Amino acid sequence: MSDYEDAVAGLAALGERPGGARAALEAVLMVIDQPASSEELAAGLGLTVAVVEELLAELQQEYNGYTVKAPGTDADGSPADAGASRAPRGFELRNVAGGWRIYSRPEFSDVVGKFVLDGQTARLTQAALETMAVIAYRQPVSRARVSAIRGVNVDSVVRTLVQRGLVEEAGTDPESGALLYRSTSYFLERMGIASLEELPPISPHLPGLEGIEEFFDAERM
Amino acid sequence: MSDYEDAVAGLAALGERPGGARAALEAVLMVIDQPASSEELAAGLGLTVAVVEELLAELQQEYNGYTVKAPGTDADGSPADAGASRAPRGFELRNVAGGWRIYSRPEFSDVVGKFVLDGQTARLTQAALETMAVIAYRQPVSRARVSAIRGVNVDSVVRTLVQRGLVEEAGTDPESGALLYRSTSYFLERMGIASLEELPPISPHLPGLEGIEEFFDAERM
Amino acid sequence: MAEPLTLAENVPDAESTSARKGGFEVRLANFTGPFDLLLGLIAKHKLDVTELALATVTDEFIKYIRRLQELGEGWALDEASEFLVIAATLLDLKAARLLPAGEVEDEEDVALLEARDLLFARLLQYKAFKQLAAHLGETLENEARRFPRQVALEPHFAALLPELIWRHSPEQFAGIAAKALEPKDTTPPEVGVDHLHGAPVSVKEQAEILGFRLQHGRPLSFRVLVADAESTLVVVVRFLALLEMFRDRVVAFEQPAPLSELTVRWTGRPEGWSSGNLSEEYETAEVPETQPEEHPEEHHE
Repeated sequence: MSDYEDAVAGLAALGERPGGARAALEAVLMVIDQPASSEELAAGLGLTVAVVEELLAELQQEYNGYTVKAPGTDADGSPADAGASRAPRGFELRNVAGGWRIYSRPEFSDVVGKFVLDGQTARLTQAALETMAVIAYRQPVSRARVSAIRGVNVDSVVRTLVQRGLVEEAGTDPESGALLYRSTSYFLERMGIASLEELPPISPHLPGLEGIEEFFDAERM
Repeated sequence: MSDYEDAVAGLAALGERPGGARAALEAVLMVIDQPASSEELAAGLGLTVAVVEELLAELQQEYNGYTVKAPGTDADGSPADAGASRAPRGFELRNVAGGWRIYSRPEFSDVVGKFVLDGQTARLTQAALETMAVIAYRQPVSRARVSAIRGVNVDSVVRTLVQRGLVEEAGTDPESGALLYRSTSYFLERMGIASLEELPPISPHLPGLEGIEEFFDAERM
Repeated sequence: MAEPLTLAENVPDAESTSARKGGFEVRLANFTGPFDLLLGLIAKHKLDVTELALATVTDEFIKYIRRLQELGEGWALDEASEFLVIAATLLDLKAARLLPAGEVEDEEDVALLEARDLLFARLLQYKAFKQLAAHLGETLENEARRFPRQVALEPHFAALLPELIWRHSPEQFAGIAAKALEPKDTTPPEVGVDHLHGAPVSVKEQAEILGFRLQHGRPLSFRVLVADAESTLVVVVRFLALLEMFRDRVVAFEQPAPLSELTVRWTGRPEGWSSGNLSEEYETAEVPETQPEEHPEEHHE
């Protein structure tokens, strides 16, 4: 909360406007067409990152149906609804692929889908999903190594994943000279996660295979 | 109000979801790019036009800072905040040229404008230039096809080109339903040519391009 | 590892397995590779991966490959070879279990046990990724129900954008178009471009393929044996593999006159041969010296 007070000087101009800094942040969120990090938002608004993150958390909760009383931003503030639970909005604010962005709420996907045809992407095949999984967990990785794990040639599948923007080239292996691949931020976006660390750990899926990891890394292709 | 009750049957499915019909309408408004008329919204939501217009008016007021208790949509509804005045949101719902869309609130246009400009350059990136070239020579063309030709995802680049007025939508592909794009007259203007026929033919640069057409059509996405 | 090598019981013969053909519903097209098929078979028999009942699963695996050949639905060579490698390994393992052997002392036995462990390890690894793939699929599907707000810039903001700098003449622009439209990767999917970075071809792997063909058939000419080789490198490596197998006394050559047709005949035991005990000299020569040891199954180009 002290961060908040520290930044009041910077807020002054925004604070005088209806809705204050919180509404200013909302106004910016309305025009971005790709995820914006809290740093970018803070720089654009002339606020500290801490303040922006506090406001983002408030908005997120509020859209989900919890009314949060933000000090200094809500002008009238009737005490009755502080923290009260209300119906959620039709949209949500999410931190995805390292940035914040507004999404329609999944409960209304059927309705929204009627209006937004083009955003729909075809489902990935089983082969594409498996290849995507190996690349996501073993990146940067060559096609040969993905092939070795899957037991089949993956060239055309990798090409499809690149075209879809889910995978991109990541230089070449210094030893073999083979092209390496990694997942993109668009992949994170599609997965709805902020970073690769949010992928579930692979270890529970590899029971008692501690040794195998090193074994396969040693013979990296 | 009777319209409201008349439409309850149509509402049933939406009414059971969090936030109800109002949130469903919000979900659509939040993500549509083109303004939608109340008729279009009603058809997509399976509600009557009268109900949709009532909901639109409520949302508009609410975004402007007046809390409106919508009958049947706000599940808990503490009476304290019925009709109470609150801080406006950073966005507003406007009826422009016969269609509804959510815009950022004009009070923050300086902040939003600064934010928008921060990420912009006066020059097109190489990726944008190449995408422009593919669209100019293959129009009308879907993003998926441009992606296939360029071997990378081009969604955000195409959006930039549209924003820059160099490219515009040109209907949908009758087969796949994908949005098609073409170059604009502003593009011709910038190129200093009167019509697309004046674009230099590229066949001399591309010996044996005939095959590629079939290749990409075959694996149309 | 210490699992005793016992005589496998109830090895179904070819007739009885084909009689049960009708019960085998899954089509190969449903599987994304040999590991997927193997996992499918193991699951079907409710077996633990690590306690693979080799006899049953091997037979079904081989039968599956045969069915696929009969269907002849454009089976890509590299895809087929992957299946064959697994099939050969499974056959080796199954064959080993048919032999009466109490103690593991033979080098051959050790190699087989290693091959088995490696197969299980790779299978488990694949299984892990398959599970993760299922998770990715679910998440992607759930996430696709959310639509991001990505609307066009409001006109008054678009007007703020700096005037675009455009210095390209129509000719320069045509050049960019030509370059962008140039086919980047003309290689058809089934060929692969791995040879561009000098992918290794394994003598052992090729010997495995040759062994598989010769063991179960009549004498074949060298021309026939390399008819499906996708590159000169593979032809050369198959020739080297034959020399190795000759040294191993499992094949014999017949060539009536210099430069005439070379016929290769299987002279080894009908079962139980493995490329695993071939000389190491070619293997070590083709991989960087920093890698001390490579197992045959791990060469996949």
